[in-house]
Amino acid sequence: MLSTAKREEMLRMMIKLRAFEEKLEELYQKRAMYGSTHSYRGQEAVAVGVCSALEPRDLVASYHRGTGHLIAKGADLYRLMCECMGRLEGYSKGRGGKMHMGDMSFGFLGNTGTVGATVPIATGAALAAQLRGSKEVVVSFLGDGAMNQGVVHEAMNFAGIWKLPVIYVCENNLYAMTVSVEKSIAIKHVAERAKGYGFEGKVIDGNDVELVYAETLEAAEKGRAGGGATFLECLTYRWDGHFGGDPGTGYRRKEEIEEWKRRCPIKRLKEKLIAEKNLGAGEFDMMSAAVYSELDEVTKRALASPMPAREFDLDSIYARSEVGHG
Amino acid sequence: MLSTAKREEMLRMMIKLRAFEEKLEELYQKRAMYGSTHSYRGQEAVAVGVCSALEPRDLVASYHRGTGHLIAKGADLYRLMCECMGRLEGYSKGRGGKMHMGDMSFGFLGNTGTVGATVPIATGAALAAQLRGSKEVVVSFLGDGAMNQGVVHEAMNFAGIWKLPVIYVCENNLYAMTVSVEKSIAIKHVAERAKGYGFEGKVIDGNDVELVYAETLEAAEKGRAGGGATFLECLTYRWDGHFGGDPGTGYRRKEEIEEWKRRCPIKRLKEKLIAEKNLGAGEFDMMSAAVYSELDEVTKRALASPMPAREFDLDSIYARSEVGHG
Amino acid sequence: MAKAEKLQVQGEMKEMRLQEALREALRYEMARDKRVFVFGEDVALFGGAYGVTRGLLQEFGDSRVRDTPISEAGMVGLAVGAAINGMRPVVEIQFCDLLPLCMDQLVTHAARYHYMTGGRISVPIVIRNKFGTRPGGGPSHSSCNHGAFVHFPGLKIIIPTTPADGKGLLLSAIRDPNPVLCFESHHLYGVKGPVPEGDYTVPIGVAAVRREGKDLTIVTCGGMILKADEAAVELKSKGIDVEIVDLRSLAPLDKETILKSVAKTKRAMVVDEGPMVGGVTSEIAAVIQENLFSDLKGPVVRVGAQHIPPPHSPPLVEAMIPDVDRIVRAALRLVEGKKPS
Amino acid sequence: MAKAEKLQVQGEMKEMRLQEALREALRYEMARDKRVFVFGEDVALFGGAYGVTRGLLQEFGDSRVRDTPISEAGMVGLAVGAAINGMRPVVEIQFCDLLPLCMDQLVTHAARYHYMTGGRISVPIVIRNKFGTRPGGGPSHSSCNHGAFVHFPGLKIIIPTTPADGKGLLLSAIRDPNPVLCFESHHLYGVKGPVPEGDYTVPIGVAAVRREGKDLTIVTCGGMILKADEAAVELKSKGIDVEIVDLRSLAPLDKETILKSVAKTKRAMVVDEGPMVGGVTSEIAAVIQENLFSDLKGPVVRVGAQHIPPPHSPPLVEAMIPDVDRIVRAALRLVEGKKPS
Ligand SMILES: Cc1ncc(C[n+]2csc(CCOP(=O)(O)OP(=O)(O)O)c2C)c(N)n1
Ligand SMILES: Cc1ncc(C[n+]2csc(CCOP(=O)(O)OP(=O)(O)O)c2C)c(N)n1
Ligand SMILES: [Mg+2]
Ligand SMILES: [Mg+2]
Repeated sequence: MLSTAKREEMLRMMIKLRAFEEKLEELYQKRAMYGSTHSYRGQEAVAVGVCSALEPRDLVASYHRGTGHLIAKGADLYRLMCECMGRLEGYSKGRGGKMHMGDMSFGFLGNTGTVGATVPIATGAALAAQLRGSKEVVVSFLGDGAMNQGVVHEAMNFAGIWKLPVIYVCENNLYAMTVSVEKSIAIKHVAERAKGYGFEGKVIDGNDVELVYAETLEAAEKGRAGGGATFLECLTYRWDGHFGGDPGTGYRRKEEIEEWKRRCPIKRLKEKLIAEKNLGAGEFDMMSAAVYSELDEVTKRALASPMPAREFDLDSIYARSEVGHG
Repeated sequence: MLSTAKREEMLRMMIKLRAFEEKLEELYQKRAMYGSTHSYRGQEAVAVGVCSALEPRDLVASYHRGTGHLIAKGADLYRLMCECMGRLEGYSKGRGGKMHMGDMSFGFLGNTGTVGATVPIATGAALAAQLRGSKEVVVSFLGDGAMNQGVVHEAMNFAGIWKLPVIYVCENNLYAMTVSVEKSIAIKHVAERAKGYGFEGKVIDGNDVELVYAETLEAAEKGRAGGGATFLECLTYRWDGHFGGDPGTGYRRKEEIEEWKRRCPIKRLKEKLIAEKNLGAGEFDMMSAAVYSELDEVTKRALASPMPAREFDLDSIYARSEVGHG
Repeated sequence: MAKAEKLQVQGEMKEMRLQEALREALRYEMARDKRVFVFGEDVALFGGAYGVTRGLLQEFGDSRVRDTPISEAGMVGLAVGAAINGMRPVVEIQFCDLLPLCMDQLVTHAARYHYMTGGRISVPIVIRNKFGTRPGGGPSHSSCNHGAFVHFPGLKIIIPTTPADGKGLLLSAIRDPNPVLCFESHHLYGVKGPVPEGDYTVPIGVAAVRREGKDLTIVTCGGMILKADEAAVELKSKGIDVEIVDLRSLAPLDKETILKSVAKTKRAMVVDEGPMVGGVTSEIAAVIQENLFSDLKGPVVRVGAQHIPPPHSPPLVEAMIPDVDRIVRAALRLVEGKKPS
Repeated sequence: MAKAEKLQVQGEMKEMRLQEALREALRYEMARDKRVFVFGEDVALFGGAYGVTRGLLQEFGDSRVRDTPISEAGMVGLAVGAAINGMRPVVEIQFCDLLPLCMDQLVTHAARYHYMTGGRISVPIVIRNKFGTRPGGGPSHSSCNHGAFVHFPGLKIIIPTTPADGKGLLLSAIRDPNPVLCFESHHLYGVKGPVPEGDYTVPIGVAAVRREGKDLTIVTCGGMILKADEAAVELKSKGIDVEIVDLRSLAPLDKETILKSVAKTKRAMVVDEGPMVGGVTSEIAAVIQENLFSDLKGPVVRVGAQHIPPPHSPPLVEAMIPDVDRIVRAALRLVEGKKPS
């Protein structure tokens, strides 16, 4: 079983993810961030369970609902917040916004607003690891909606034939924007498709952070040992609308939302730790308060930070070449 | 069981397919046709078994190795031959060549040189049938290589969720150009993938024309009755190289080729009919001779037919609009 | 707009937004022609990411108004097949940044089918999508790639600006026997204008002169019409009389209207929200100088987006896409006869 | 070529075809840099559809030389990921008609990664492909779509013509920290020329003056260099002295060399095998007239492919793509100062 310390760390991380979304929503309402939010509330156990099981050298690729993966993998909250606000000190200098970031210093291969597009990229990063014989594994986060993108299919086939060290973590939150998974996939569990690529697909409770952790660890060990890819379908739910401004109720029943809120991954771990007497209710509140105040602090700094200049830089599209010509 | 007449018709059709490829190869050597050949020799039972089971209103979509599907679905040999030779009286007026044709008058949705690209097109034609409530079914021929194209995955998912009357006939001839199916797919049978889209996938002997016929008939009836899509993986083999000029031996063992030639679909049906005393050896030879001489005839006419003029016609890119503006 | 094009209709008019006018076209044609159906991500239950298809599900049912999985290439491919088999599909692609996903089906298949089958088959599909660069959109959600499609023979391309054109062009597009790409500007969805009721079409391939003037022609399309118009007002106050040509269609391109205007004003500027390099501004500049070289009093000036991906942060977006000031300054330089610096 | 560019090297030279020169670059760099690897359909066992990768499997083994399934988008996506994680992938796409299949990965991801991550990540990949229109190729196998990619910021685009450039540009491309699209002409694969041995690079973004002349500049790229050169010889006999600029790179575009040449000759023609509309010829015409308007003695003339898909039948192909005669006639019209009809 996982140590109490590790589990507390995961609990704290889940709170951080949630607090970040709440802060972002607040800023969105105040028009202090640009673009849309894509709240990760409700799905925290996936990002945190997965990333807690990874080593620092391991890599992740993410998607539009990427704030959770970023933070869980180790993104700096200030830089992340700056990016959401289009500030110069953001990860992408304000160019990308929260859907377009990448930083290998903490193993973040990138995210993008094009559903499914990072799945082959994650797979290619795993190919690099295999070619080099370095032992990192790569996690490719994707939504249920991404399962019907062609390039995702192509990428998973590559992972199968070349036995690449990649873990596809499909966060099945039952909807792609407003379209339910039943409307867009004719089988009960998309994990079934992994078989067609020659690797294992598992369906797990994505709100159980300890389970997600354990499954990721196993898949990562398998990948590192040359056993190839794994597909984990994590059943979960987003509490909020698809994007800021969407109440999320036009296409989902209230009862369904309430039901899933009862399965809150944070509450679940918290109650378990309390029941085990490994955590006091007061301790939880303190932990939570600390996270929220850290975020207030970060937000304040980000709000005071500079915007980029109103100028374009043609050179910014190319990395500088170091090739000399003799 | 199928009537003798029907089986003789299928036999004659298989001979026709083969004779066409042989004639084309001859013309290719003489540089009287343009572009490459993609010989269908060895796979005749698939096109013929499938198309014999279809009704005239049913549709098929094809791919680069499309001559067999065209003829089996009812293409006029002269127009087809003209097109291969880039003649004005070809199906596409010499614009398309043998990989780019389409004619709804005999239910041919089209083929293309882009592997996999007609699979969604076939699927969309099935959607039209469903929307209209007309009862045609659509066959989408594809190679094993096409199974790893993204858009094929997307199309099959559509067929699954919308229960479209389409039959995917995958001609698994073990190679995509020079790459063997084992190198590009990590499972034994691609038919397995159909499950992931919510419909049935079967693996059948693609050199048994009667079996192909029977399976197609069943799948077509299911489709017509609203039962949705079927995937048929037909195991077969191309005798020749991938294209004209490729001996086909650089990446395939001689023994493998010989082994498959022994499983010749034409020989198989011929010998069966003879063993049943439903066909005399002399009759077969006559049948064959008639087909070959028809082809000689057609070729002669095509060779004497006009080339298109050396001019371009800008209007040719658009169908004429009948919209009036009030 | 300072001087709206006079609508060539007698019937009733209704004031509405572009978004609603597009919906009107869909409703009108779906009621009239059973072959027309609509599909795309979130178009049914949700009514489309920008509300254009709102209410269609209720009115026409879930067979003709379908939500789809996230499969852009598949969607376009299915549309091609359905069209070949007799239907008139209208597909919504949520934003133009997703068009590269269905590029093969668009440019090699939908666009070439008619030609490559010797005219035996045609592909009457409409692919609607939103375009436009704005703060917060960022590199995968706010491109303007309409210019790229001009290079591929066989597509028709429309870009409505006024609500009336929205209805009239979209109606023409659905009835057209060819594949039509409809670019709908983020900046114009909410702009209101009078729209004729009933059967109202605007021909594809015909530009509109939105403002008449004698000193300089500004050729533009989409959301930039707003900036061009503002610039024209400002230039007027400086004594420069601008004529504005709204392309409305990029393919076929209405060279006649463009050349007629420039032959009169003898000075031309092309303003576009997409990247200048290899885009609409280059094509039109090339055509104008090729045809009117000796009439021109100065080079055809291009004012387009800088050659960077669409950024997220407001000041970066502002620096990237043309604004009134850039247009005005370029016009002044041109009219004063100086070479643009 | 009438007057081959002088190679700026001291070392040994070897006569070889473009095809072999490209292979030389791959071999050289694979031997030097363990990060370089090659994959694509039929590149390993078969040695590539055009033989460019022949022998690499035997020399470097099946880990670094990989046959792939038919998954163009996936291939480019994997290359992007492998590059981000430290490798230097070289991908072969069998022909440029397949580039639309990987368009999203190319133009939205590979091309924008560097910009959109604030420069934190770069994507050193090379995507090689064949292009060229010829009889028998037909609408899905013989396009020239190089012009379309110019519109998308973040890509580099090279088009080698001589074998020496084939080696030198491809070597530069592999070493470049950015995504590079390498268009290899069907018409030039078999053409021989001297190629420097050893570490020989040609900078990306620098055009070459292939022939000097004073009356007219022809700007061109790829296979059309052969036609332009023939035309120049014919024009010479008619007393017209042509300068030929071989672009070599489309992005970045070497405006300096182009403008310098046209500033001298005062007449410009752009010849391209791709469709004129919205393509290379338009971009370069726009740039030239914008910068040299008052120096020009006539319009910048475009000679490109007609706006149809590449056809199958020989006479149709001949009518579609530029030939020596079309170039010569356009040149005569231009020099005689008449407006092109
Ligand atoms: C390729 C593509 N198609 C459509 C969209 C518009 N879109 C953005 S998010 C989304 C739904 C994604 O669903 P899913 O993959 O399940 O992720 P979730 O939002 O549920 O986390 C859609 C359709 C897009 N961004 N990219
Ligand atoms: C999308 C695409 N990629 C690559 C090619 C080049 N190519 C032509 S045929 C072929 C192999 C196709 O294999 P398969 O689908 O099994 O059909 P077969 O040739 O075996 O009948 C390849 C790679 C192509 N035409 N289209
Ligand atoms: Mg989802
Ligand atoms: Mg095959």
